[in-house]
Amino acid sequence: MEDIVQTVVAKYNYWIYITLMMLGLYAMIAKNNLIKKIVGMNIFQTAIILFYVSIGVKKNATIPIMQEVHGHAVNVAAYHNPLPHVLMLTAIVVGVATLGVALAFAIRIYNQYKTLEEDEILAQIRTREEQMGKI
Amino acid sequence: MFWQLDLAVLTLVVFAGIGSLMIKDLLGAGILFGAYSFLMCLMWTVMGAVDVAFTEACVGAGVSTVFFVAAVFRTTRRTKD
Amino acid sequence: METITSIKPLLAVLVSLLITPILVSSRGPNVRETWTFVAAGLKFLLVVSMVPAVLGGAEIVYTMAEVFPGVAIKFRVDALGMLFALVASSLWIVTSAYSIGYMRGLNEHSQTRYFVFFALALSATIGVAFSANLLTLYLFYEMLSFATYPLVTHHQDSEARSSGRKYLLYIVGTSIGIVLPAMLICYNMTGTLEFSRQGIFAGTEPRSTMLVLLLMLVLGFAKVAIMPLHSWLPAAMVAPTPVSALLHAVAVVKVGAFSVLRVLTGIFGIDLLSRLDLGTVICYIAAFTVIVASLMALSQDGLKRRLAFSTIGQLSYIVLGVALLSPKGMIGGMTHIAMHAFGKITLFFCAGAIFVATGKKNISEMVGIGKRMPVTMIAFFIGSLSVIGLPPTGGFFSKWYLVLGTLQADQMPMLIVLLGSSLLNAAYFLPIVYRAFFCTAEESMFPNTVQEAPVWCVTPLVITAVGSVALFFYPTVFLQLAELAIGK
Amino acid sequence: MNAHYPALLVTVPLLSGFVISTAGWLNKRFCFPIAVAALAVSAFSCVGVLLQVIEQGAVIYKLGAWEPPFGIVYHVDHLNGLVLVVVSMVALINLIASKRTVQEEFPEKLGPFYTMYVFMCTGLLGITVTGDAFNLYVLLEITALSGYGLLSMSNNDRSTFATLNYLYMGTIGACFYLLGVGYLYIVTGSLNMRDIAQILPSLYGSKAVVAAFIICLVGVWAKMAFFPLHGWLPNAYTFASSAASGLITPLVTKVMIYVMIRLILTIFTPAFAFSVVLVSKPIVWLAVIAIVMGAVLALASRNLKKMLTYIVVAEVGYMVGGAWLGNRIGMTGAILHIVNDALMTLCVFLAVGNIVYKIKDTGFENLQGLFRKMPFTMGAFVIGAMSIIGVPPTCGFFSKWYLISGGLQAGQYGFVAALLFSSLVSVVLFFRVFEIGFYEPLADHHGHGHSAPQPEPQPQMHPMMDEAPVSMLVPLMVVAAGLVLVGMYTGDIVEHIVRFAIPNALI
Amino acid sequence: MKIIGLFIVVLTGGFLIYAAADFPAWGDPNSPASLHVSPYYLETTVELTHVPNAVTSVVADYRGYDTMFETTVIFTAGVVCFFVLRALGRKGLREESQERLYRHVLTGVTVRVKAGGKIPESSDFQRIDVSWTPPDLIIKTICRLLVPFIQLFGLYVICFGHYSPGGGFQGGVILGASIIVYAISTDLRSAVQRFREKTDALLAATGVFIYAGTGALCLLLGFNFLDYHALAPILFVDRVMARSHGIFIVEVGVGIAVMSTMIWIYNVLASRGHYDEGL
Repeated sequence: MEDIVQTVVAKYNYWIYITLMMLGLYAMIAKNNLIKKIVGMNIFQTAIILFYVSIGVKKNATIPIMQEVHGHAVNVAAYHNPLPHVLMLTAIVVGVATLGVALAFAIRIYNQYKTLEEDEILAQIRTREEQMGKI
Repeated sequence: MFWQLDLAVLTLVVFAGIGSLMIKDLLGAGILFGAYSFLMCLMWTVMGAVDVAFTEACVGAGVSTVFFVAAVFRTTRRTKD
Repeated sequence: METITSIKPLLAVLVSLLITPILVSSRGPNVRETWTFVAAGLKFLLVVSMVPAVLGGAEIVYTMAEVFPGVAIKFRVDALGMLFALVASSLWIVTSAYSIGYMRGLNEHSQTRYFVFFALALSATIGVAFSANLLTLYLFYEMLSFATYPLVTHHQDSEARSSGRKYLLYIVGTSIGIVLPAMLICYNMTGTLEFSRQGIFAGTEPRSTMLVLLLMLVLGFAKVAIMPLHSWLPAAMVAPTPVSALLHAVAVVKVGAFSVLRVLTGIFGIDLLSRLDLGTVICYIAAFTVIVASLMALSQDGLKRRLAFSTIGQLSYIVLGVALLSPKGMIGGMTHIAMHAFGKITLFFCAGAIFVATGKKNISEMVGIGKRMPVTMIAFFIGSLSVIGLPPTGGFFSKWYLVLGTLQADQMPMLIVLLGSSLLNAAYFLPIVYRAFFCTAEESMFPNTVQEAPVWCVTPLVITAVGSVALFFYPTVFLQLAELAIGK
Repeated sequence: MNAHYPALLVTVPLLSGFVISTAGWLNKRFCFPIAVAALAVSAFSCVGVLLQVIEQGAVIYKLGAWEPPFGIVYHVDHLNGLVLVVVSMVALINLIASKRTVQEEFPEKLGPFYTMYVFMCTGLLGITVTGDAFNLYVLLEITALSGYGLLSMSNNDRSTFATLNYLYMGTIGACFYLLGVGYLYIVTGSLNMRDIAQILPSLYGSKAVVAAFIICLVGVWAKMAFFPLHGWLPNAYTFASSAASGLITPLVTKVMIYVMIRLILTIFTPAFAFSVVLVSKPIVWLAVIAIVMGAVLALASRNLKKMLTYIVVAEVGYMVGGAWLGNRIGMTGAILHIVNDALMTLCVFLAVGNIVYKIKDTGFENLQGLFRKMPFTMGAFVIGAMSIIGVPPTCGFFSKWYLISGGLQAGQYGFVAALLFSSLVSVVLFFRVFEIGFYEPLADHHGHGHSAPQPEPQPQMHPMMDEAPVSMLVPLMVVAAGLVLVGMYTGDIVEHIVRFAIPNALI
Repeated sequence: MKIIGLFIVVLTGGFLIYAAADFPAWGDPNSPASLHVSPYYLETTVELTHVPNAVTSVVADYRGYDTMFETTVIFTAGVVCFFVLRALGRKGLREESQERLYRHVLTGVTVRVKAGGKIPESSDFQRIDVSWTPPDLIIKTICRLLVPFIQLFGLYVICFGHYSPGGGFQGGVILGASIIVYAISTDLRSAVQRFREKTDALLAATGVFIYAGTGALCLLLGFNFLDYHALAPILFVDRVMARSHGIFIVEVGVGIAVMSTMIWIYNVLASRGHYDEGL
């Protein structure tokens, strides 16, 4: 029992990141509203960022900004691992970029179909196709 | 950092995320997503990823939310789920 | 055996390929047809220029590019290929002349397309004749299939389209579905596809494998129209007659037969086949085809359809002859490529000429036509003699050698098949001629005035008829080539 | 300068992108020439670097002069050298061919269009050339974003919605890849491909490594539209403008295949991929399903462009299957097919572009009498079709040959059967098109195709021709000729390039 | 759909959890991730680049190449939004169909002009948004006051990235946010008057160009791409400071690019691509 709690606690972030990621994935698959899907998409991305950041953590270490003056050897264990942070800066930027583009698409689609619900859009497309066929 | 606080924030994050997906109003979803991002960045500060947290504060909680609001304002708040 | 490296084979293939742009862009029919003749003549000259070397026992080789380790796109002119190339290229000239008469006589549409694809088909045929390995052969075989498709469906009506589909289904379906995997298996077993007299197999493979491969390769080349894969050929008769004449009496079907010959002699090799006793299997399939086709031909009323079925039978002669695996039989089979070509093309020309002059397609409507078109019908008579295999026509020689072959291989059943089918040939050809000439005036369906088809139509069929007679007196070239091909 | 080829071939298009977008605001006339120049330089350096590789083996370029694994390195070997050349060439040719259509479709937005175009090429080339797992992700996103932009705008109003679905799928794919890289990082602590490859063997037992492999694969599959994840591709590519589909259809899937092969061969060694993780057989079966499904769906579609996109799905099946046969020949076939398929897809899509340029619509009912109308375009189209069917001497035949013999050697007869089946189906597919093009009367191409009455066959020599402009024809002809040439030189390509692209461990 | 989604999600989640079992414990300082590559950055950042903030140095130097593309991604996003949404030319105007409102400042009378109708030219009519609310003095003033300080802070974040959290990207976003705040508090038109679309787009391109151009400059000076050592002779500093300065230049570029792109995207989104009426 004890050790199970230990493992759960020891990797709590990992469990949470999986939960969030699945949340986002589910939203992207199952939600019907385009903007909801986009929200899900961002949750999905942030979950992965959380995962990366969790990689970089070291117990009782501080933020990766050097305090020592030059000369002395740097005590690596005292600082968090900067690399995941760097990667995640990029990932966040990519996230917001994708968000902007996706929202632009959503607006354009709304201009065309006057709705954001996927099923309604598909229905409209189908009716148009049939009219095309008739003509 | 106490891991209890850590856990608390993590749990909140999950709730914020679920809320932003459940709420039947796109504007609300956008706002809640902002809250979610903000909690996220809080958590990252806790984990010592200050730069990431900073960025997330600007982007996730800031600009993304504005984008959402703008988009919703330009389309509709209606949603079926 | 010395080998000469020369680009001539490639040129012989390309010459008709390269004029296609000129044909497309040429202004006016005369220019176009002049170019066709130029190409045909050049091709023929190129082929003939290689004859002495080949008769001298040399081989002319040209390698383009090695595409797989051990397999190249490569040309080799040997006796067998030369034999076939001679036939095809010489008959192309005649057919071009005939096409002009036929197409103009009937004022056919989109003649440019017709001539272009005709040229393409010819270069593919020569390519098959000169290819040095199975891959190259396959390459040109496919090219021929696709090049003839527009010709078969030339009339663009629903019938043409359906028969075109049938044509593709049989030809391309078999080549991709059967030949390609068989080729791959061969390659993976032996690492080469080069034709060679002793075959590419080590001879240690189990008989069953060999049998399967053999059947795949023989049936896969559906252009040879061995039963049960024959029914595309009658369907393809919707094509204009020159197409049927050259392609479905000479080029396409003979390409099929030729490919099968290559497979038997070049891939498996006579020794292996006789050791594993695989020849007999092919013999029996071929024999079956011969008999059934001849019987079916009897029941056809459409002249071209009857010719088609006769072609199916005659093709199986070739296969049969080679599958006898006896020297004489093989000579017979190979020479039959040439002899039958001349005879059958004459017959098709006649059918076309009759159609141009009178618009008649069915035999039952040709009673007494001999009085109307004597020249044509005499040519027809000669042609049918040649196909039946009676002197004084070239057909006699090949038949004669075939018979000798059966004796040499003492395959009595085959002998019976040959003789029986010859009788059948006679039975489905001679009545036409008889009723064309000897019928009472009231039976005759035509006015008693001589009115032949246009001269462009008649001359070629006279030429070919004379040719098949001439082959009786001067068969030496083809005989020599055939003897060289079997290595004597 | 030639020491810097690897950097040039990516950064020149990148820099040109900013110049183009500036030019788009100042003077639109300059956008196109700048793009052409940039891509030409890039293509030139691609060829240069490939020659270097052939001469002296792998070329390594340290960006910022930081030693790997600390900095990012470009690592060009035979494999990505070959792909680089193909990508740059295809991009350049399509750019030139699509000048007209772009000017007609986006007269106001030339600047943004060409900017996205060159960024797309930058991304693809970068993905191909980079030796750093994370750098690959960033470039993946550049490719994706510019791709969304290119695909989303066209005369067809369904394009945006289709592209949004693509965006969802693409993001999932990219995120999965990122996650996989994260898994690799957490167990190895490195991001450099070859460094990871050195560390991994001691960890082959770990569940995390296996998971990383699977996750990366799934991500890449989502991007390349491999069978269960292919839903986005047909619509997104069908409704796009010709210029966009001409660039994206040939390249994106192929580059993703390259990434997958890189994963198998370099990051996780073949030993791991084929022996430790026992997924190769199921994946080949997935490929079989992909091929069959692609073929069948293509049969079902009544629109030329849509049909071709389904064929693309099937082709992806070819390459994935070939790569996962687990033997040298199959891998050779897959790599060869990357090149050939890129070329032949480009060929048919350029042809379709010309058709669209003239006939605005590619529904079967509108293709009547095309061979009379535009013989040269259709001639090239026929060559492309032959290559897809797999008829020698076009290049498609030869890669198919390798794939099939790989299947035979691996004993994967289902795969062999699927290949033959799809070849036969494509014969049907294309000859259906040819029939319509050949044998049906010209319909009036304004408005939607009515079944025009059967006119008599007109006997005149030169029927009315309405061919696409030369600027679109010449590139098409070049590509068509290239199909045959590449086919002829297959032997040399395999002998001098592909052979070295595959590690000797893979027999 | 929901069922399928649930199924897939459960499947994937289970797989991930199964895999997570082999992870090193969270926060373990001896996990391979913390031992293999990253120590090098921590150890050398000060002596090689003279930047205490390891993240900044890694972002802009060790892995600067990634960041260059990251900035390009943002720029691409801007271009794509513009390409997709911006209404230009005849097609664009056809799409534009909403009517315009003009308010008489003195009386508060509002005139509604249909698309293509004639516009009142007298100066005391002012254009207002369809969703117009009476101006709120407090918000207006507060934002007016706030904007300069936000911008100042943004500049600080950009310049001080070497020593503290932050850098070009965050600073850029903050700068952009300042303009966005202004646009929200007043209206889009007045914001666009102060910060034209063309300037915006050109700035965005220039910003990224500064970054990539620096790299190209190093290449032209005969060093590897983005090897800031090359800049030493130009900046008259030693090689370490050259790296430090190089990082700074690059960060400035990033800042400019991100700022203008954010504004660009916001404007396009908020005005549905017509650049007349915002939030």
